[in-house]
Amino acid sequence: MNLGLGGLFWVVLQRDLMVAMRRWSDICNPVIFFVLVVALFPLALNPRAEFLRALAPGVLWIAALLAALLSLNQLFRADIEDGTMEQLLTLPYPLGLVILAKTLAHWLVTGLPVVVVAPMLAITYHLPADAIGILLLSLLIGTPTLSLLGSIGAALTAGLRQSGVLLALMVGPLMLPVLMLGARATDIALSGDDPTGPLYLLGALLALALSLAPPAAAMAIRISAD
Amino acid sequence: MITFNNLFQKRILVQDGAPPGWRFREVELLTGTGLTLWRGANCLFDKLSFSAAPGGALLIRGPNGSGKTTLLRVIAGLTLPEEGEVHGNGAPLSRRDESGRHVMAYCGHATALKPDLTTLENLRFFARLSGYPTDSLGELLAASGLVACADLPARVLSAGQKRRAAFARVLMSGARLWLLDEPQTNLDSAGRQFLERMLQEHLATSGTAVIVAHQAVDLGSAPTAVLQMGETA
Amino acid sequence: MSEFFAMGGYAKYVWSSFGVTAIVLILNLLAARRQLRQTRERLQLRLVRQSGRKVNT
Amino acid sequence: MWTWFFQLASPPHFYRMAASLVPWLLWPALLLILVGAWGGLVLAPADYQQGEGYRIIYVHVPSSYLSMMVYVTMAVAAGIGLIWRIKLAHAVAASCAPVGATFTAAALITGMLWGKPMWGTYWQWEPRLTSELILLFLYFGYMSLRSAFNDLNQSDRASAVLALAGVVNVPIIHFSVLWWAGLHQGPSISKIDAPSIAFAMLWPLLVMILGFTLFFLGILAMRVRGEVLEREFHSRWAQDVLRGVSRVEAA
Repeated sequence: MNLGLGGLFWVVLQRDLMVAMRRWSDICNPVIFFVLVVALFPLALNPRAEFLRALAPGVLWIAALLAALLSLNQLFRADIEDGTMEQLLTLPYPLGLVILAKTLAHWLVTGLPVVVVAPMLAITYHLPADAIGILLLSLLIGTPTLSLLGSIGAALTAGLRQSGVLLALMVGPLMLPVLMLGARATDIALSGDDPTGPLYLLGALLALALSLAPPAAAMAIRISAD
Repeated sequence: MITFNNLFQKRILVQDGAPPGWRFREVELLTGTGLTLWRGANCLFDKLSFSAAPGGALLIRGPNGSGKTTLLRVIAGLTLPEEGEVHGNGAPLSRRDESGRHVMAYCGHATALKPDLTTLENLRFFARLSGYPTDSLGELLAASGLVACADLPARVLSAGQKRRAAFARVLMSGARLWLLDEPQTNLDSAGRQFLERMLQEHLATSGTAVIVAHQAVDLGSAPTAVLQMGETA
Repeated sequence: MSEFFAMGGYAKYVWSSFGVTAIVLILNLLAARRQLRQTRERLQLRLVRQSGRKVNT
Repeated sequence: MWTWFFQLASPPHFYRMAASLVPWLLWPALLLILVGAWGGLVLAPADYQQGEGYRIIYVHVPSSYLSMMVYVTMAVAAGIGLIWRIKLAHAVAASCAPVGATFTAAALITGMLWGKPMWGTYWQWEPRLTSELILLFLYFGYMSLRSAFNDLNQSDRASAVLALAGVVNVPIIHFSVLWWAGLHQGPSISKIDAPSIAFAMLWPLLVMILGFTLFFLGILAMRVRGEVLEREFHSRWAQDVLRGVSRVEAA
């Protein structure tokens, strides 16, 4: 076949991005939700600078995790409903790669905007510049892991009618290590210590998720499409 | 007038390294043996066997809920049977042949069109996946009567037009095994003729087709077997 | 004897721990029995309905 | 050898065997648990640091051990069911979840009851309790996914994928919780110094663990019977069992 594996990856990625671009509101929703959650804390708790600064790593990471959970529901749902998944399943290509391309597309349109907006929100929490850098880095390594873990859950629930809370319940506990490491890395940077340890661990989790999540999600999507 | 063979010939020209005449070589004998599947407490089929020779068609008939669609999905490998296997020439049905081509084209109830993409964009995606030259998409659209809606988003297409687009996808795949689930649904008489002509040419070139159909399909002189479902074994 | 039950001042915690665990064990036993019985009744009902309709095989 | 194995794994034989196995598991389990409780509550001496309060470990440790052991059993069974498409394995996985969840809850509650006199508070975000809490969520996720499907076959396979994803995550969660807790507090009071534990304290614990394990296996055998019957409903032997005319049942 003319289309190699790289070509397959690219074709699927490009198509998913194109579909996403036609639906601007869907792309914006997770980011708006992220901003909203982050904005709730100073309003509900206490807007003092030193208090917010101590809160910032945790709040930003929790909001990023919630935004990721919220957006996951749609990852494979449309493809299952309109029959695209049947076509992808009967193709002679490794399904894991297709899943990986779709997950990357999903992260680019929902995860990446969150990562981009996060530093601006961190400023409103009076976070110092070097801690913001670490926050950005930890989100950049951590949120793709969240999307990959979420792809398993999204694949399992893609055929179910009501799945929002179920998805969060299933995938949430699996995402906790990422949350703990990411928030802690930023926290360590905030207190002036060296955060490379948790960042390396986050990288290791990303590598693990990259290799294990797509085949698991592929297995799950075959079951959901059955 | 463009015939479908023309479309295929064009593909052969762009296919590098493919053996000459590969479209016409001996094609697999499709067989299903001892297929058994239960859905909850209902038995859809029990120890079902069938075969379809190259150049021949297998029509699956039966009342609603008798498991026709499920059987087609089993052949496509979308649904796992509890027992039994689907074979091509005695070996498990692979998804691509030696020349790297797709073995099967599945056309289910859902048309796999993204409502927000135009017809052309939708088809281009599948063309790229199956290695069909994207510059001949225009001819394919003309042949399937979709020129007028090529640049319309798929959501405004009528049900019949969507089905024609799905047929165009089947044609692009160049697969020797076609699995069509009630292909006549929503088609006008011209669409029906288009479908029948497309099937006749496919079968005449040693293709195989498994069709779930309620109405009669004119397949010309092609040998046709009928599999009646939903009767006590 | 009362010294034993007093558990050196920890009575509340020790006895409620053992109590909770005992309840969990007993509940597991009852739930397992109920599950088997209910499954059986449900399947028997399904069997009766099915033989009434006389479908498949 | 192999014929024996296949006979064992065939659903009707398993159904019959499980029934005869139940009393052989549950009665010794009861005996062991009573002996262990007597040993733990009466025979074992009080701890020089924690006084009589340490006796909670005789129910806490077996519960938390089971909570993890059951999860691993469930995941292994789910994996076997998924790969070799064995319904019996799926039945085992399905039976594990509710049992494991209740023991996780028991481990959490007894852990909290131990924490109140030792830490002065019921809840401390320390690694064991935190891991146990996350494990409880994993069980809940598994069970609610299982109940979300209408088709049992689909439900079996989908929840198996989740169980496998969960079991890969369990050590990751465990170590990240350990690492995370290490940052926050000094070394928490170790419950018992493992090497120096007196034999008089240790044997009731081991007896309890064995008793709990046998109890779990007994409950598992009971539950698997129902699950097997459900999955084999359309087979001849299961219908005979249901009609009450079966030799399988009589034996």
